[in-house]
Amino acid sequence: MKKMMKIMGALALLVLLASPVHADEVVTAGSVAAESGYAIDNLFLLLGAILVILMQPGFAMVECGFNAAKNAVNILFKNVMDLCIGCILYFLFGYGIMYGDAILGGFMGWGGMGIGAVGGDMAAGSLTPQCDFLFQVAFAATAATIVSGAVAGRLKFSAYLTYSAVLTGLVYPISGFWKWGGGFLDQMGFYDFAGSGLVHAVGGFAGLAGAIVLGPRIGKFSADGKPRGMPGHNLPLAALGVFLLWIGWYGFNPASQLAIVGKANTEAVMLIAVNTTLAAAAGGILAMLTTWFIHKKPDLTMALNGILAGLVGITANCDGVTNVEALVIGIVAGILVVLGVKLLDAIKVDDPVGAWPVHGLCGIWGLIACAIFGDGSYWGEAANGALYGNWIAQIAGAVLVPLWAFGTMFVLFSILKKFNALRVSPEEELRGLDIGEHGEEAYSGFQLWTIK
Amino acid sequence: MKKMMKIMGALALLVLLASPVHADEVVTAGSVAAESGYAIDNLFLLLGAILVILMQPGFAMVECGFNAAKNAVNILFKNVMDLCIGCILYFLFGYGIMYGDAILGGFMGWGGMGIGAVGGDMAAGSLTPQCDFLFQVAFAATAATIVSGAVAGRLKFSAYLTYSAVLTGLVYPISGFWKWGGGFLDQMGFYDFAGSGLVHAVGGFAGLAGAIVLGPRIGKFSADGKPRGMPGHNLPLAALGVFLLWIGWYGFNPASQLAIVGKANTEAVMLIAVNTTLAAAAGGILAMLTTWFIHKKPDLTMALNGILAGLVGITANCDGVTNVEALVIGIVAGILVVLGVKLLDAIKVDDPVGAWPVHGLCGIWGLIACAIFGDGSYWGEAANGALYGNWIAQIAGAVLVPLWAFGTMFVLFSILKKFNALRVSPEEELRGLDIGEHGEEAYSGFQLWTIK
Amino acid sequence: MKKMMKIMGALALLVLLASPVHADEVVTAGSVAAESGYAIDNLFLLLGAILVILMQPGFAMVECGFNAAKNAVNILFKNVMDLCIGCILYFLFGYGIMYGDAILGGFMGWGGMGIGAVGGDMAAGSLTPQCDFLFQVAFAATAATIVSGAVAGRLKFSAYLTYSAVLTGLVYPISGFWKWGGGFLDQMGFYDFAGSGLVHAVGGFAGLAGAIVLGPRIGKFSADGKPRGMPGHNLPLAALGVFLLWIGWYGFNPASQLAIVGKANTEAVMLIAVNTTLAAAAGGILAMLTTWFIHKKPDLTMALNGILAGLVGITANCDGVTNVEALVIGIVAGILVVLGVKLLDAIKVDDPVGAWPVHGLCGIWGLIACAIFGDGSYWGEAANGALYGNWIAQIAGAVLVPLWAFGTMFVLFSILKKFNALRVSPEEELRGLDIGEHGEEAYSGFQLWTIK
Amino acid sequence: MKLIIAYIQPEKLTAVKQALYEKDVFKMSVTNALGCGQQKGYHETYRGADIEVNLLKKVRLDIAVNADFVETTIEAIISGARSGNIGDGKIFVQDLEQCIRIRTGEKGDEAIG
Amino acid sequence: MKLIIAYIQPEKLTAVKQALYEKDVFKMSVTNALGCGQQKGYHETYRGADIEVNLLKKVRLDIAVNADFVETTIEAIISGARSGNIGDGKIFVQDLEQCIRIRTGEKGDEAIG
Amino acid sequence: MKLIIAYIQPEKLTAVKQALYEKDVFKMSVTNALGCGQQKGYHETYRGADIEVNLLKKVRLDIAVNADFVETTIEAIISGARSGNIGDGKIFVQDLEQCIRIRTGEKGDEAIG
Ligand SMILES: Nc1ncnc2c1ncn2[C@@H]1O[C@H](COP(=O)(O)OP(=O)(O)O)[C@@H](O)[C@H]1O
Ligand SMILES: Nc1ncnc2c1ncn2[C@@H]1O[C@H](COP(=O)(O)OP(=O)(O)O)[C@@H](O)[C@H]1O
Ligand SMILES: Nc1ncnc2c1ncn2[C@@H]1O[C@H](COP(=O)(O)OP(=O)(O)O)[C@@H](O)[C@H]1O
Repeated sequence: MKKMMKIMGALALLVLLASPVHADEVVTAGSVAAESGYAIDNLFLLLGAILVILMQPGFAMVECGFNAAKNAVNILFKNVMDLCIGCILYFLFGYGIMYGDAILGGFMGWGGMGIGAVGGDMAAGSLTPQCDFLFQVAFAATAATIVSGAVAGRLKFSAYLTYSAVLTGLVYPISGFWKWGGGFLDQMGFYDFAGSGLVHAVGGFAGLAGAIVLGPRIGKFSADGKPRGMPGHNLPLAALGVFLLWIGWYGFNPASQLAIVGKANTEAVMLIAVNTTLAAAAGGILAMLTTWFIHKKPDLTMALNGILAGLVGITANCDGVTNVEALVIGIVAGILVVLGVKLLDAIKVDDPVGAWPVHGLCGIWGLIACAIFGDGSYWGEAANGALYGNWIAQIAGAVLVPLWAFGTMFVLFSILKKFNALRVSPEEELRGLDIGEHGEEAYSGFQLWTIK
Repeated sequence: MKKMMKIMGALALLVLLASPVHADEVVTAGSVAAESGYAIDNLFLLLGAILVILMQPGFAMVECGFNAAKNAVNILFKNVMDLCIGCILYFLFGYGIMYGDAILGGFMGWGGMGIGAVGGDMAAGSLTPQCDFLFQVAFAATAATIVSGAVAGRLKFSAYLTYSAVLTGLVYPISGFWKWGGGFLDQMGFYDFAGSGLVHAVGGFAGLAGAIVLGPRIGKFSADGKPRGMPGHNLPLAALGVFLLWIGWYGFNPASQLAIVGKANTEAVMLIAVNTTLAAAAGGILAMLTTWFIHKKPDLTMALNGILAGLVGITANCDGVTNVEALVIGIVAGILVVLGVKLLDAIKVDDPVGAWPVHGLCGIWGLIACAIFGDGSYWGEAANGALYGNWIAQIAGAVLVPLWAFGTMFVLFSILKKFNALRVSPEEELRGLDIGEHGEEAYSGFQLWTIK
Repeated sequence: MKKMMKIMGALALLVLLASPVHADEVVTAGSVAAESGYAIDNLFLLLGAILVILMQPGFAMVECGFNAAKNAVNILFKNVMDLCIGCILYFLFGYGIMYGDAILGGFMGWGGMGIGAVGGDMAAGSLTPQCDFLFQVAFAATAATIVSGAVAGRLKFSAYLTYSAVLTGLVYPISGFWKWGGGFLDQMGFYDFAGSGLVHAVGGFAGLAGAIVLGPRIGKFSADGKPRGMPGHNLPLAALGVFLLWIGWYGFNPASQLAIVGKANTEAVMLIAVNTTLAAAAGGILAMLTTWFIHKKPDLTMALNGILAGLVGITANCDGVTNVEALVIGIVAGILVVLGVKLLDAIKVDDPVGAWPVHGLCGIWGLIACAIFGDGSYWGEAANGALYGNWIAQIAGAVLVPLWAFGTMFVLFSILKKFNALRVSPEEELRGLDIGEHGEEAYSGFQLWTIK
Repeated sequence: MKLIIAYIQPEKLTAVKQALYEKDVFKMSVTNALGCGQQKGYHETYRGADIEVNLLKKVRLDIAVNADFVETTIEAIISGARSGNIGDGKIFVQDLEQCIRIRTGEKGDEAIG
Repeated sequence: MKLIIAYIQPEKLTAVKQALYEKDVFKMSVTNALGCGQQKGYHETYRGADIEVNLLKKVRLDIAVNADFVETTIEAIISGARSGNIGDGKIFVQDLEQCIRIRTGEKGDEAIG
Repeated sequence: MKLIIAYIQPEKLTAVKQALYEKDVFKMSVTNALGCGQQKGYHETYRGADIEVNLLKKVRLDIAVNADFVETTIEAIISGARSGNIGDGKIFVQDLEQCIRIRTGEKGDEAIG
């Protein structure tokens, strides 16, 4: 293998050096550009996909750490499985729906099952179909895994498997098509660079639907309706998870430029990376200060949420805002996420990890920020001549996309509930889903206060 | 977004093609190709090496999490040290043995100690010797670390150090030479793209040898010979480890193409990445379903093993199978691994983490899958004119390589046993190796049920 | 370093443009080189920055795992916040101070707040300002986070926030300017490739200052002054952290070459990567052997420190030493770190994680190693004609840089102490900072021996 | 004075505490325990192999009370802990000779409450 | 009725349970404990510094039995727990005034078993 | 023989052990406990929501001594554990009928020490 490749490489060079003078020379320089551009941009996207997949352990650790030890196996298992199921379902249906040609009057697309080709045209900025799929499936899996945190501690394992199949195979790709597949949202000038709305808001609102249909965990609200803190069992894991998410986001945002070759691309990618960093940092600090101010003590879990909030907020607009605007976006997100958590407590919705405040609320914030900060012209013109990122389009998207995710998932979870395939029994919940659903403890041998 | 970029890319190419003619460009263009190709391919391999090294914490966390808390320090220490020792020993001897010129009638190679040069010929597909070493040593360390899980909970620390020196310095490089060094297996058309056999089966069977010579942990089999579950103490860590392994595998497989520049390479790399993903996902799902079916409850640890099984299974053939075939390979691996675990229980071999079912059994499966699915012609012709991946060659390799690892390690462990330098005392084993061998607890301050 | 590369990049482009015949054609080949070179080198640095940021969870896990469970939230929070604060402060002030034009007679630089531009000149080796910032801020955050471990278990959270703002916004950039900003140390021929001194020694000595001003944790030294072991509570996390640090170092060192395009760069990067690997491995093994020899049992935490010691030691010189010299540097570092730990115990300084032995002591060792091993000429000539890495310059740097960090931080911590804003109350310390400062437990539900 | 020791199901602790509070019993000590009794254990499988768990998680209450409080205390515990299922637990009563409040040095009856 | 409290070496628990089962003693409660006795502690080193461990891990058994069962129970415990080494542990016997089964409200002898 | 049971503040354990050693009381057993008493619990907030903690971490000491040692032992505990603040804890004394050293089978007074 190794040898073989070395030779190929050498040959490649010879060919170039050997090739005689004339017409084809131009091709020489051109082909060099095409060849290395093709390699670089695909390598860049591969790196991006890998980083986005690194967000999976990130989510798994955050959600696991923010929940009770007695449910750790269950939540880990859900996180592992939404990735596995997501890969298969998105391969079979999702990808075709999201990036195929419009059908059903532009409601969704269809390009057949699977990926289709292996090869593409050799040029900078052109992705091989396989590479393109890998990057896209990583995003689908991200949307899916957001939900597990919101429904933690009470949703049946089997129900979650059903959910994740439906989301990655159908719901996410359809709203994805509306924008990234070139659907009507795209045509009206809706802008969502890397998915504050299409990925995070979808996940966040799907999670909200789940949390509402399920109802709160036993003990989350006292008899007189006061919210009770149900502390996470492993904050070091949760912190690790947030660090991994931060790092994974360097794939999520910069790689969404989809090419790095060419001055414009190279510089866009780097601007995006820095904006992502600044928003994350600002979000973390502000969330810390906000809780410090409200509750007199700095709360780690809120600061961690704040970092994620900043990242979600910058996702839709990171390619079109300045560094300073990125800071502002992060600052607002950091405050929003804390208020979002308190809002859910107020309306008695139990979202153990803050999936909605982070991904839902700040996802919308990211979309609106496009209209506020983004100089629309930067993003060019939409089919209907409107500028990308204009207020109407952003509001339309910020309403329709979350609504779509919330609505469909609300229906799905309600159906499961009807066949009471949704929630585990109170005994099981009290004892922990790990024993009840998996007959397996996460921390065998550790003495836990069984009284919590 | 995507679309937009595609167009930009195309334009970029056109511009280049448009520009007119002359002589010296050819050289200029050629040198450009060589220079950037050299940079890109070496960068690609560096990234690959880094990802493969990321598999080290992956293995460490899985093995640590799947074992008892009282042995956590010991297993972590072994994982840390096999990397350190592996780097040194492979640098001193292994690399020279694996990629040197054939000696002892082609039994092994020898190219001197160390790496030799710093510079290479500047061309696409040509790796600097240092880069090549880094990538290779990462593989050697992978083979080594697989074993620690199989012998966990009873093998002496010093014995493990000895073992890992021998494996990375001698045993692994020799069988590696047979194929990747251009030895007899390569010449007869044996195919193993990224090491289902040369890396994973070697590790898996070395581990099996250790598990057999050592005998089971106290309490693993009841008086009447029934296998007893000895639960892992930290499944969140184990799950994290599997995620890291999955991600590391994007270095292990795609980077084994050893070049990304050139249409063929670029597209091969991306196909490999997707096949790797699909096999992992399928393996995880099938292993879950299989245990669910057999034991009525979905078992997280088995699903995690299943993901690894799928990854191991696809490693030998990922560059020559279709996406759908990759799914099938993963599905089979996912079932095999569960059966493998039950097989070991049946024959009373105690492999605490399932190293053999995952790496040994599915490693062989990967090799056989080359013959089943791989269109031999795709992989070109071997020295003897046979097609790569032909049945005879694959069977030969699938027998000889594991046999070599198993045999040599069986001897080594037996010798250590004779000088009873192999296994800790029963008291030490019951109390835990952490106190006995290191006088250090992994979770100081935590209350553990000392009665397990 | 940076500067040098910038110039090289510019030259590269000029050469191409200069080469004879028909301006535009040349531009064709030249522009291809510039375009892909620009993309590759910036991608390379982006990857580097991401890897360096991966060191943040690495540090967080090591420091968390090496300390008591009752302080886990506090130390995690500090690690999260020094990254957030570091990003903002370095953006606002640090970057401008470190890479601006000399002011105050060359004591520091100033280039204004923020980053300034988005675009740069398109050429290989030329970094976009944003990319350059991202890489630099990752280094600043590294220096900052080192300290948290040395002051763990007793420093107030608010004091730490103050400290990290000052370090990343002022102290680190100033000494950084002396060398990497082209200041007097650079001019006299001081060499520090990737920051053994400018990053690690700065962090290590800042930490030492903190540890001294704070005084030891209650119980660290017995009445008769004997040091007492205060075991870390989660060694699996600590081991994971070290693995992440090892991996992150592949960004820290290789990417400090600041370019990979061009034969010299490509090969330098790979040499650096291998040297880094060998030094880490050697450091780990030697630290293990040293403690084994002294205390009769191999101590995991020391081996982990040893790996880091090797990495720190090779950081200043990895581009100019041979593989074998890298081994020697790692070996010495592995021994030094153990002696360093014992030294601190002897002088009754309490550094819970060994931040000074690892980053301070071995940081200096790395600088001295430049003079010992580095063939000065390799690193070219300094402004004053002296060779880079000469003894005088290295000693000067090895004294001034640590002194600067130690002195400034000693003052800062002393001031905080005066306003007793430095250390928590004994009650709070005994009970744990998590409850006292954050009202949050790291492991809610776990039974901890409250008596430790 | 008497020392009442009760082993109950962990999930009943809150109910038992409630019941005790209502009867003005505010002082108690709680420890984790594993119990083995009439209640048969259960079987888990781990990686396909069987695990027999016959030591079940229980919570132990230690409550020191004055003699005249024993009955009410016991009734409170029962009312909070009884589910009617095997595993509900046991209550043990022992004589308590002396009780001292460390803070004040008070002894006997006034120390206990 | 008597309450038997035994502190044993953790690794002996299985043997002790076995011995008790053979004597038809099936009910007990188990808790983790740290013990400090004749058995000197041991020294660990952590990062080169000394740690003196003088509280050793023990397992505590609480077994309530009828008076006539005391001897057999004690013998069973000893037979399972004795290794002849320092640290084997101790057995304490106390009087038990009352025993109530929460589930049924049964009292005394029939509740105990 | 008597069995002394004391609940103290965790951070006082070292001091109490010291005090006991000085009075030649070397043998004891220690367990973790949660205590609920005069000392009101405290409130934490987690993600902005309130957590009422009314079971506080305590350490439980079990010390079996000969009758003539009871006073000294109690004094030692008090001297080590008293801070004068609510939460200092309680000491309980019970009669102990029998004590057996598993290792030797010794009984009574010579077994206890
Ligand atoms: N004789 C005993 N000695 C000590 N503990 C006991 C005894 N009998 C019961 N227990 C404790 O009470 C718990 C519940 O008793 P069990 O027999 O399982 O249910 P039930 O209360 O229905 O009989 C046991 O798990 C054990 O902890
Ligand atoms: N007087 C005592 N009071 C309370 N617990 C005791 C007493 N004596 C012994 N123990 C418990 O018994 C355990 C074993 O006793 P020890 O003296 O260490 O060994 P031996 O049984 O050989 O004398 C101790 O660790 C402690 O838990
Ligand atoms: N009546 C009791 N029964 C059992 N445990 C008690 C009793 N009274 C006190 N305790 C234990 O002693 C601890 C301290 O008592 P507390 O009333 O809080 O403080 P003080 O000692 O100042 O009254 C309690 O947390 C509890 O563990």
